[in-house]
Amino acid sequence: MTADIDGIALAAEGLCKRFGGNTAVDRVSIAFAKGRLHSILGPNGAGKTTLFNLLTRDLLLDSGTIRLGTTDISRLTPDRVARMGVARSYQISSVYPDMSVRENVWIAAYRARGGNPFAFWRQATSFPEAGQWADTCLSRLGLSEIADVSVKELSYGDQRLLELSVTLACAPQIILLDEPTAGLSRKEAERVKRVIMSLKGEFSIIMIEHNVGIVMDLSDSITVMNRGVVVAQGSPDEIRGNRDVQEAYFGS
Amino acid sequence: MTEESLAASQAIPSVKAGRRTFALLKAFAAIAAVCVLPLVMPINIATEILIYGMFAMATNLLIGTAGLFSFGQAAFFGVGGYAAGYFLAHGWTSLPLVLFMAFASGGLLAAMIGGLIIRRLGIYFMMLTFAFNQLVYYVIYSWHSVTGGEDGLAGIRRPVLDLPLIGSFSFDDNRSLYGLVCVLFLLSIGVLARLVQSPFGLVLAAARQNSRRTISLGYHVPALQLAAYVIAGAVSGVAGALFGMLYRIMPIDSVHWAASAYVVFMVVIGGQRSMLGPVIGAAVFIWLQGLFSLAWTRWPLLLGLFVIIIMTYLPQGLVGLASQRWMRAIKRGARV
Amino acid sequence: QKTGTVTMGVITPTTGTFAYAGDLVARGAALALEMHGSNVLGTNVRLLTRDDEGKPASGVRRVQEAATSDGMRYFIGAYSSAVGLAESEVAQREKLLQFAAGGSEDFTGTRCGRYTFQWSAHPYTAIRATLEYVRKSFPQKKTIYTLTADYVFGHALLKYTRIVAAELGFELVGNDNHPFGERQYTQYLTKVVAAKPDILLLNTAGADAVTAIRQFANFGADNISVVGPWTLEVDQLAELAPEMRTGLILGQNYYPDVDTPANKEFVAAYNKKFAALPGYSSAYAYDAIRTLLLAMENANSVEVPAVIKALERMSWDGVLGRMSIDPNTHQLVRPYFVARCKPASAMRHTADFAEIVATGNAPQPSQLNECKQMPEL
Amino acid sequence: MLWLVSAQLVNGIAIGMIYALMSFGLSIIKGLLNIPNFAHGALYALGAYICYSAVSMGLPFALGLLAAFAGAALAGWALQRFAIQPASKSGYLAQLVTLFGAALVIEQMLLIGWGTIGLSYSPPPLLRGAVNLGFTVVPKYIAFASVFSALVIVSVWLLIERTKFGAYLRAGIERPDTTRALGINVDLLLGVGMMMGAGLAGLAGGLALPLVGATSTMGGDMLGIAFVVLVIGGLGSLYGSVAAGVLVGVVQSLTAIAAPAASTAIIYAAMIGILLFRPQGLFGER
Amino acid sequence: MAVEEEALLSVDAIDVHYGRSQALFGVGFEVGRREVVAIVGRNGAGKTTTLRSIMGINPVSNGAVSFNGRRIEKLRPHQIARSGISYVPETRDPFSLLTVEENIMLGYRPGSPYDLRRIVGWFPDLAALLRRRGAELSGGQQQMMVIGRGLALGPQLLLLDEPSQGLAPVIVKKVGEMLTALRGEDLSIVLVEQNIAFALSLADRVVVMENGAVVDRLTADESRQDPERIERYLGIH
Ligand SMILES: Nc1ncnc2c1ncn2[C@@H]1O[C@H](COP(=O)(O)OP(=O)(O)OP(=O)(O)O)[C@@H](O)[C@H]1O
Ligand SMILES: Nc1ncnc2c1ncn2[C@@H]1O[C@H](COP(=O)(O)OP(=O)(O)OP(=O)(O)O)[C@@H](O)[C@H]1O
Ligand SMILES: [Mg+2]
Ligand SMILES: [Mg+2]
Repeated sequence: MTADIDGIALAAEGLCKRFGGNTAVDRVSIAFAKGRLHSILGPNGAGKTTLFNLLTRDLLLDSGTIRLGTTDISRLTPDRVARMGVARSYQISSVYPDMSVRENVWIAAYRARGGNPFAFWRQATSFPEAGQWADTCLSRLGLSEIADVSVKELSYGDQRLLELSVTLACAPQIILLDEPTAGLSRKEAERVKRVIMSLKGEFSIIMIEHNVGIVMDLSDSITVMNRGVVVAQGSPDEIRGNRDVQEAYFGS
Repeated sequence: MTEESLAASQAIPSVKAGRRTFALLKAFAAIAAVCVLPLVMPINIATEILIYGMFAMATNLLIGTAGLFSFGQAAFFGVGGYAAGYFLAHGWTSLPLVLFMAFASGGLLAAMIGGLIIRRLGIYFMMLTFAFNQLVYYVIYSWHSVTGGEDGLAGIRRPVLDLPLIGSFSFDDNRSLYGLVCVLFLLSIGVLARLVQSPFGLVLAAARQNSRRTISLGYHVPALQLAAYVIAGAVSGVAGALFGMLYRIMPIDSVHWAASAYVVFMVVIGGQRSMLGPVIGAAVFIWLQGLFSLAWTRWPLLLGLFVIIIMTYLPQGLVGLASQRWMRAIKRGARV
Repeated sequence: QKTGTVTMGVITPTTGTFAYAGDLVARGAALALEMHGSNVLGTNVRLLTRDDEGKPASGVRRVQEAATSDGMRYFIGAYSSAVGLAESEVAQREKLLQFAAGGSEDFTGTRCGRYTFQWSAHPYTAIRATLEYVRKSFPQKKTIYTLTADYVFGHALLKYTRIVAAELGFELVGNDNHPFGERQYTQYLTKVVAAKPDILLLNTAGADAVTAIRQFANFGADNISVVGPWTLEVDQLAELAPEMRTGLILGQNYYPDVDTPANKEFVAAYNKKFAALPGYSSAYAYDAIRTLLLAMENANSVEVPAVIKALERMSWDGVLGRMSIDPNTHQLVRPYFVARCKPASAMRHTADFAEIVATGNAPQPSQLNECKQMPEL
Repeated sequence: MLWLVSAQLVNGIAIGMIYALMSFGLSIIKGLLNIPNFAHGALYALGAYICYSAVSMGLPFALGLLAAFAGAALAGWALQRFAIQPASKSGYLAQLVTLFGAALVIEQMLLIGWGTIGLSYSPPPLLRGAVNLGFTVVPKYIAFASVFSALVIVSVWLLIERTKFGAYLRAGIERPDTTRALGINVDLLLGVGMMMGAGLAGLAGGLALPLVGATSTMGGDMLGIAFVVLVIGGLGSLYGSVAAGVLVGVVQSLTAIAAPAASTAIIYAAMIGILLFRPQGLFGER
Repeated sequence: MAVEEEALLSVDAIDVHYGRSQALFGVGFEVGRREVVAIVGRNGAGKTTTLRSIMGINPVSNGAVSFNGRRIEKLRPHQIARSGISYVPETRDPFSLLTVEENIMLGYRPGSPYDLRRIVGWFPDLAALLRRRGAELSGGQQQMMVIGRGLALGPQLLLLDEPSQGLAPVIVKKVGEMLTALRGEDLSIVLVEQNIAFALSLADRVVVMENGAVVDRLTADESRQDPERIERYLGIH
C-alpha cells in the first residue's frame, strides 16, 4: 500500500473501546501514511468519531497501541499528544463562545508558536508571532472580515469554518477532521474543500466525511468502518467498486 | 472609580492606540480613589474594604476568569491570617517574614487541596471546596492551643518594617497600617490585572468556556487551573494576614464557609467580568452591612433583598450598570 | 468627640445565634439610663447600640468604630464569651471600660485586664451553688453523668464540676463532649440512659442545652434528674414546653424573683414599660449600667481611669444583693441563684417558670485563679 | 460494647431517615435547577415555625405537618418566581447568590413573625415516651419520624419515577428552549418542582419541631448535613439520598461512642474521601 | 393546490433582531396544507433564525406569523408547539441524560399518529439504542433520534433544520423516503437544507434567502426547469 512509500505518520494496532456492553471500536488496526489524505467512511454509529477520540487520547483505550511516527503514545495525555503535532476538529463545533473569532484562533496559535502558557507576567499582545500566525489562519478560511465578531453571534456555518481555522492554527503534522463540511452551504463547502486540498501534502490528514463527492475527490485512500470494525480499505476507485460498501453505506 | 473592564476577552483583539494611556489613566484613578477613601469613612472600614477587595479579586481570578466556582476561599484567607497571626502574637514581628508566611501558607494549602480536587468539575468541585473549607474550619476550631479555638487567635501585634539606614517603621497607628494595605492592594491589582491579560489568563478563560477543546490544543489545563488556584490562595492568605493585623485578632468565623459565600457575594454583585468589579462589590457590601445594621435590627433582610434585586436587574453586577451608562453617554456624546 | 457627653456602647447581638438577646440587653441598658435621668454629674450620657452578630470580628469592628468615630468610652453587651474576650483586647488598647458578661472564666483568668470587669458569676460559684443544693435536697442522688459542650466554656464547667464533685462527694460516672451547635443528641442520650446515673449534668448552654433537654424529654427517663449549673438563663426557659421543663434544677445568674429593693424597683419599672418580666439579658445590662453610673458618682469623674479605681474599691447594694468587685481579678462578687422549674399546674402566670430554691456565693478558690498581676492604668 | 453499638445503630438509622427526607428535597431541587439550594435550610426552619403555629392554634399534629409542607411549598414557588427565575438570565452563580440572599430574607422574616425566642412543642401524647427494645430504648417519636420520612420519600419517588415528570424535569434543565419547543411549559414545571422540593424541606422542618424546636438558625445547622448527605449519596440520585442519609446518621451515632467531638469533622472528611474516589457519590451515575 | 386560499402557515414580513443587530428583514412566505417548502441559502442567510422565530424562541419585532388562521407570533414556545408545530434544530440538542426512548417520547401526546413503534420503524438503527442515553449516540444516531422526537408531538407542521446533515447517504435516502411517505398524511414541512438535491427531490416550493431576506420563490417545476436559478444564489460560479 501507499504507506510503505512515505512512511507511517500514525498507526494503530488492535484498538478496542467498549461503552458498557457495546463495543464502539473493535480491534481496529490502521495506518496513516505521511503527507496523505486518508478518509474514513462508514454509516452512522460505525465508530469513526470514537476512533478519532482514541487516536487523540480524548478517550482511554481498552486495549491496543497507538504509534505516532516511532513513538508510542498510547499512554500519553491528550495535551501531550496535541503538542506532538496532532490536531483535530470536532464534529460538533467546539469553539469559545465568549471570545472573538481572532481570540479563538490566537489561543491555538500561541501554543503552536511555542508560547509558554504560564507566562503570566507578560501581555498577551506582546507576542506578535502568535498574532500574525492567527491572522494567517483566519485569512486562509476567509474569516478575516469577521475576526472581531464575538463567536456567539456567528451562524452555524461560520462556526464550522472557525473550527477548521483553529485546527489549522495548531500548526500540526497530522490533522484529524470530523465532518468538516457538515452544515456548510455549497459555496462554503467548496471553500473548505479547496482549503483541504491546499493542505494536502503539507500535512497528513485524516478525515471523516459523509459528503461522498468530497471524499472521492480528495482522498488518497479510504477506510470503511461498520459496527466498530474495518470492513474495507483501498483507493477511492476500489471503494466505489466494493459491493458491500455500496450496500451498507450508499444503500443501493 | 472607573468602570474598568479588563475582561480577558478584550485583551487581544484590538490593540488600539491610546489604550495604554487609558490604562494608565485608570491606574491613576484607582490610586486616587484609594487615597481619598479614608477621608470619607472610618479608617478601619476603609482598610477593611481594601483587604476584602484583595480577597475578592483573588477569588474572582477563579470564579470570573477560570470559571472555577470555589466556595472555600475563606480557608486560605483564614490560614494566611492564622499563620501570620501566630508569628505576630509570639513576638516575630518582621513585616516581610509575616507577609511571606501568609503568602506561603495560603499558597501551600491551596496547592495541597487544589492538587486533590482540581480535576473535579462543576458542582462536584464546588462541593469539594465547601467540604475542605469545613474541614479546615474544624481543624482550626479544635486546635485550641495554637489557634485559640472558638475564641479566635488573640493578642496579634502589628508588624514592624526594618529598613537598613532608615530605621524601623511600625504600623501601630491605623493610618500607617492603611498605607501598608494600600500598597499591597495596588500591587495585587497590578499583578492580577496583568495576569488576566497575559497568555496565562487568556488560556484560563478559554478553558472555562471549553476545557476539552483547550486540552486538544495542547494545554495542560489542570496544571494551569492549579496555578490559578494557588495564586488565588496565596493572595487570599495575605489578605487574611492584613485582616488579623487590622483587628489584632483572627476570629474563627473568618474561616467558616459562610465567609467564603460572602466573598462570592462580593464578586457577583460587583461584576465578575472586570478587575475592579469585585473590589466595588466588597466596598458596597461592607459599607451596606454597616449602614443597614445601624438602620434596623433585622438588617440581613435588607442585605438579602439588595442582593436579589441586583441579580434581577443587573446581570453584569454593579460594574455592568456603570459601564452601560458610560457607553450610552459616550454614544450620545458622539452623536452630538 | 463630643465634650460634655459620656458615650456608652451596647455592643450586642441582634442577629445570628444569639439574636434573641440583643434587644433585651438594649432594653435593660436604656431603662437603667432612663431611670437615672440620662445624666451623671451634670454630664449628658448617651447610649449607642451596635450589632455584633455574635461574631468576634464584628464585635471588635463595632467597638473600634464606636471608639474612634463616636467617642465611646464605656461598653457592655457581648453575649458570647468569644466576642467579649476579643473585645476585651480592644478595651485594653483603646483604654475603654468593658463591663462584660458571659460564661468564660478567662475574663478574670488568663486573659484578665485592667479595663475589663466580669458581671456574670464565676463558673466555680455556679457549680458549687447548684450542686450544694442537690446534695442537701436529694441526698440519695450520688452518680452524675455529664454532657459537655466541646469548647472552652464547657471544658471550664467540666473542670469545676470535677473539683466540686470531689468536694461534695458525688461520683462522676461518665462524660460526653458534644460539638458546639450540635442538633442531634439522641446518640449521647442513648448512652446516658444506658448508664443509669442519678443525675444528668449539662455543662452546655443556650440553644444546645435547649435541644438536648427537648430530646431527653422524648426518652421519658423520669428517674434521672436533669441539672444545669449554667445552662439556661430565665430568658430561654420559654423555649421549652412546660412538660419538658418541669423538675429541672438550674443555676441562674439572675431571676426576676430575686428579693432585693433594687430588683423590685427594676422589675416594676421594666414591667411597666415593656409589659413583661425582665430576664438575664436585661438584668445584666440594667445592673451593669447602673453600677457604672454609680461608680462615676463615687469617683466624682467620668474619666475611665478614675471610674476603674472607684469600681475596684466599691461595695454596694445592686440588683442581685450585696455586691463588690475583686480588685485582683475584676470578678463581680455576687450571689448566684438555684431555681427549680415548676409543673404547668403550679405556674401563677405564663412567665412563672421556676422558684428560687437556694443561693450561693462561694468565690473561686484563689489558688485556682490564673490572673497574673493587673497592669497599671 | 456490642449492645452499645447496636443501640447507636438503631438510633443512627432512625435519625438518618430524617436526614434523608431533608436531602431528598434538596436532591429534587438540585436536579431541577442544577444548583445546590442554599435556601433549603431556611425553608426547613419555615416549616418548623408554620407547624408550631398550626398546632398551637389547636390543630392536630398531622395537619401541622401538612401546613408545614404547604407553607414551604408556597415559599418555594415564590422563591422560584421572584428570585431564581429573574436571576437566571444573569447566570448560574447569580442564582446561587440569590438563594443565599433569599435565605437571609426568610430567616429574618421568621424572627419578625415569630420573635427571637426559640419555640418548643412536645409530640402528641400518643408519641411520647420510649419503646424498650431490651438492649436499648428508642423514643417513640423518633421511630415515628423515621417511618414517616421513609413513607414520604417512597411515595414522592414513585410520583417522579412513574410519571413523565422526572423526564420533563431533566429535559427542562438541560435545554429549556428545546424543551419548550416540544410543548412543555418549562417555567410551570420548574415552579411545581421547586414547590415539591421546598415542601419536603418544610415537612422535614415540621417533623423536626418536637426534636429540635423552632429557631431561626436551625436551617443553617441542618444545611451542612443535608449537603453532605446529598453529595455522599450522589447528586441527582434520589435513591442515594436515602442510603446516604442513613449512612450519615449511623456514622454520627457510632462516632458518638468513641470521639463525639469529631463527628461533624468526620462526616466532612467522609464526604471528601467519597468525592475524591467516587466523585459521582456512592449511588450516583456519571 | 390552492395555496393562497387557505395557507396553514403564513409568515408575513417579519423582522427579527439579535440585540441591536437585525437578522431578518421582512421575511415572508406561506406553507399550504400537506405542502413541503424548502428554504435554501448560504450560511448565515437567516434560515435557522426564521425557523426559531416561527417557533417563538426568537421574538419577532415586526410582522406577523399565522398558523391555522391564528396569530401566533406573541405566543410562547410551548403554546406554539401545542398548537401543532414542531421543530427539529440543526444543533440537534439531544437531552443527554434521558434515554433515547425518553428523548423521543418527551413531547408525545396521546393521539399523535407517530408513536414509538412507527418512529423506530422508520429508523431501525434506533431500535437497539432505546435504553441508551442521549449523549451516548453518534452524531448521525442523534439526528435520527431528534427527527423522531419532533414527529412524536404529532404536529401539523414540522420545521426541519438541516435534517440530512451528518447522515450517511443510506440514511439520507431513508429520511427522504420517510418524508415522502409522510406526505400522504396530514403534515406540512418546512425544510431547511444545504443538500440541494435532497431538498429539491422533496419540495413543492423553494424559498431562497440571502442576508436575512427572501430573494426568490420557485415552484418545484420551475426549479427543475431552471436548475441554474438556485445555484446562482448559492454562489457556485
Ligand atoms: N459516550 C458513549 N457512551 C456509550 N456509547 C457511545 C458513546 N459514544 C459513542 N457511543 C456509541 O458508539 C458507537 C460509535 O459512535 P461514533 O460516535 O464513533 O460513531 P460515528 O461513526 O462517528 O457516527 P456518525 O457518523 O453518526 O457521527 C455508536 O453506536 C454510539 O452509540
Ligand atoms: N445569537 C446570535 N446573536 C447575534 N447574531 C446572531 C445570533 N445567531 C445568529 N446570528 C446572526 O444572524 C444571521 C443569521 O443566522 P442563522 O443562524 O439564522 O443563519 P443560517 O441561515 O441558519 O446559517 P447556517 O446555514 O450557517 O446555519 C447570521 O448573520 C448570524 O451571524
Ligand atoms: Mg461521528
Ligand atoms: Mg442554520
